[in-house]
Amino acid sequence: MILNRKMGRKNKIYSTVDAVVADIPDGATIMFGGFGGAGFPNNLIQGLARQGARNLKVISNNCGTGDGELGILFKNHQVTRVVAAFPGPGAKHFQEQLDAGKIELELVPQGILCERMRAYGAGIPAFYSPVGVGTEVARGKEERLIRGKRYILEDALGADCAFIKAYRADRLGNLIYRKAARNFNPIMATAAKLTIVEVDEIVEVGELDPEAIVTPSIFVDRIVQAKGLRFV
Amino acid sequence: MILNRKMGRKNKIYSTVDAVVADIPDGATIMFGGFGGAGFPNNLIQGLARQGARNLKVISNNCGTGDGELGILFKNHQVTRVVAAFPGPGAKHFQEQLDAGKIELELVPQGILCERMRAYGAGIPAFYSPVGVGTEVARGKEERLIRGKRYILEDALGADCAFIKAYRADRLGNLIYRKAARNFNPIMATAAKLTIVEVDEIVEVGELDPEAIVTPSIFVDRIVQAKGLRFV
Amino acid sequence: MSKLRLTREQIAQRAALELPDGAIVNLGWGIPNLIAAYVPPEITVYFHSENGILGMGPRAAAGEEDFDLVDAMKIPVTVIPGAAFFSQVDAHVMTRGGHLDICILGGLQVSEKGDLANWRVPGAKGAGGIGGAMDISVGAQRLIVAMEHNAKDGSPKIVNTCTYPLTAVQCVNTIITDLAVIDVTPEGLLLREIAPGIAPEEVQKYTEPKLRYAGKVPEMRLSKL
Amino acid sequence: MSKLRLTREQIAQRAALELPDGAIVNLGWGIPNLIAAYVPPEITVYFHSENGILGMGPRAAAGEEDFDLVDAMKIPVTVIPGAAFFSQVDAHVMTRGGHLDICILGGLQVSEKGDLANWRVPGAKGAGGIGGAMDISVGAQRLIVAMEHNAKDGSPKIVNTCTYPLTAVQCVNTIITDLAVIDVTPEGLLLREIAPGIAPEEVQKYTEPKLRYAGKVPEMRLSKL
Repeated sequence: MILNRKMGRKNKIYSTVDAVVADIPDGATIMFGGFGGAGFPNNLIQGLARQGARNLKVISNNCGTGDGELGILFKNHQVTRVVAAFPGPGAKHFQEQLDAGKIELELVPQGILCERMRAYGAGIPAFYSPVGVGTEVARGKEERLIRGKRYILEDALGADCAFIKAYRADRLGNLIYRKAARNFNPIMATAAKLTIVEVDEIVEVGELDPEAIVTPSIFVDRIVQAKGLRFV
Repeated sequence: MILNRKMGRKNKIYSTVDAVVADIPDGATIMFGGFGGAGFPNNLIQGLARQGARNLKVISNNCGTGDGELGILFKNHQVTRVVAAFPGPGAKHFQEQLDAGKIELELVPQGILCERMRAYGAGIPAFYSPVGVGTEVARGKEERLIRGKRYILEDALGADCAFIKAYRADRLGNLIYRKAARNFNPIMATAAKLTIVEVDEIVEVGELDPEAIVTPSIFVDRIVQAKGLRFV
Repeated sequence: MSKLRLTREQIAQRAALELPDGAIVNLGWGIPNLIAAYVPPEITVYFHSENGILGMGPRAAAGEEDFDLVDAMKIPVTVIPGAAFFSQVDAHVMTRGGHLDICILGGLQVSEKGDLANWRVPGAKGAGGIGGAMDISVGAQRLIVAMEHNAKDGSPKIVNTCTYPLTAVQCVNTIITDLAVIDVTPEGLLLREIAPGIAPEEVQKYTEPKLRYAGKVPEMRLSKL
Repeated sequence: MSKLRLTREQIAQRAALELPDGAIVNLGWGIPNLIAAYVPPEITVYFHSENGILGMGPRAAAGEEDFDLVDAMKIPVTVIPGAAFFSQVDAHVMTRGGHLDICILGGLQVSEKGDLANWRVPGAKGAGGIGGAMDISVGAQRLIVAMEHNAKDGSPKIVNTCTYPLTAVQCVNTIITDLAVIDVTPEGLLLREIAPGIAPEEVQKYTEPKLRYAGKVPEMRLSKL
């Protein structure tokens, strides 16, 4: 997987969506932010659909709504593996290909999906979890009694690339989000080798309140300003 | 340990420092925020010194500077066990009692101190860590190879009570901090059964920006407004 | 099936009475989602949404939706003063870490021991989805399941052992249905209240495990709108 | 001891040249703390402090200190535009998670394999303190140790095996001292540069493990103030 900042820490801003996703290779593992219609990097997803990378491994809460959000990538047969918490009743294209045996699915409890990504970003390779003990989720996982309670071992979850959506970025890559559009985005930013953010607005360095920055610039590699695109 | 919110989630504000610490029992395990002179709950510490609880188990980055910060609790012989990352060259009273065998010390790497508290607050009982592998820190801990790398198992670290310092609280207990005075405070707020915060200012509900709240009210049990007290 | 069963709205009304003043609450899919409307006016509860909201208010009025402000069911909502936004990982620090006072979820099956199955019907089409239910079930200080007492085919949903895929084991504290309020206790299921006009023996008939009760079982109270 | 050894300030000057433009950098106690003053003016680096600052600027001027804005050494500092504040747990997500481009720490001993000992002198008074050094050493993308080549008693600080309590094993990439710049490689220690007027053989004399070098070893460059 050859993916890097290209322009370094000082110049992260790309002028077009197509340019910012141009070098995503076939076979890449990509995290996608977004939940409940909010905070999806829809422009980046559309760009990836145009770019055409195949055999993608997707990590995302859900799997699109019709052609919207991640739907287009499934429609285009660009995805072969999915880690998700709630593929969703509207994930038509995903479901068709899952049923046809063309996609492998790993279903993960939502909080554990978050926690596994956070662990990766935090340099923690694995942790014990109370979630899913005694359920299908525990299948194949080590179980262990700790202070008299049952837990299962969960692995950190990283990616080659994170596609995220924020509200505003400054030119260094500090990010703020809007309301519940924050969701998975700040976690994914920490858990990928390369984080690409689509934002409503790019502001000058110093315009974001240092007390209120949610994702510090260290976690952001590429920024593109893109007109809002929402599938409700 | 009988410590509780007493006044419930809706009325968290105490009028005096002495009242807010009045029921801390002997033998309590207490986390104290603060680092490098910033963000110490100095009024709460002074209150605890007046209150006189003994046999306390302290979790803190350091152990006071002379009589200042945590120093007074050691001077008063109120502490019998410490978990710390950097007791500090100025921790005179702590050092005397450690040398005299009156205090037990567990020395923990700073990031792991943070991570163990976060794990507790997040319902994670234990995690594997790359930090301290092959060092004194690994002594007595399980070592495990994960994907070819060496890690040690670290336990979550919780407390009966967290004493923290914030800049502003609203009346529900939402908190914001000031600059590097944030440090350990937001983590400890999540890792104790009872979190007591000392703040410079209490504001009305709705006055804090929901996007910029660092500690949501769910983690805060008692609030007291107290005049600044700093040991530099 | 008894004709005296409560409606889904009435189950929600009863469940709302379980909320203590000042509680931080997470409501799941299905009947639980109806509960917010029935919170008694004299108390204040704070709603948590696992996509990153504490202090969620009512649904947004038509024409006033902000699609960046949705609940875990994708519905545009509002926030009350004192609300906070945070990431999904922090939202689940709250669920899994035991910080929520009370959670009310829907259910497909609940076992005698308080095991919950609520995320997939075996043989149903589609991949299904776990969502946040497992994290919430494991971490809730108190977990209530609000559901119909019996499945559409009349089979009991309160069972000796769940046959559906589990959400979490030994997690349910109380079951509120269209027939009864039942507490899960170490000694088994305790029939705490019954729907008006229903006899305890009738509730037992619709329930697989043995119910404990003694003397007269009180009637289910309902919250007023 | 050689009279041609560099000063502590000169070690810092040399270390500053290792910083790539745009790097995110953490500087530890001792000589590393002098480096910020020598960053070449044509590059920008972003300083991280493990108490929760990214974008730390110079020390605060006398009379302008804000004691809520201190570095990991408790010194009042400033921030540059674009700085961010965060909690200590998030600060160490950055260290341990491998997000810092380059970290420069002081050292008591460095072994041939790149083990670092820098937090306690055996037998010294006091409890000692680990601080953030272990997290930083383990996570740094590139770890440089800036220290004097020899202890006050002349004994080598670059040793076959550390005898002091370890900070982390196999973590050091480069050692910058008052005598030399040495890279830790899978084949052993590589003498990359030497202080002006010093012969490779002399550096070897002050170093316990064998140093590799071939032909003429370049002189250490120094950053201008």
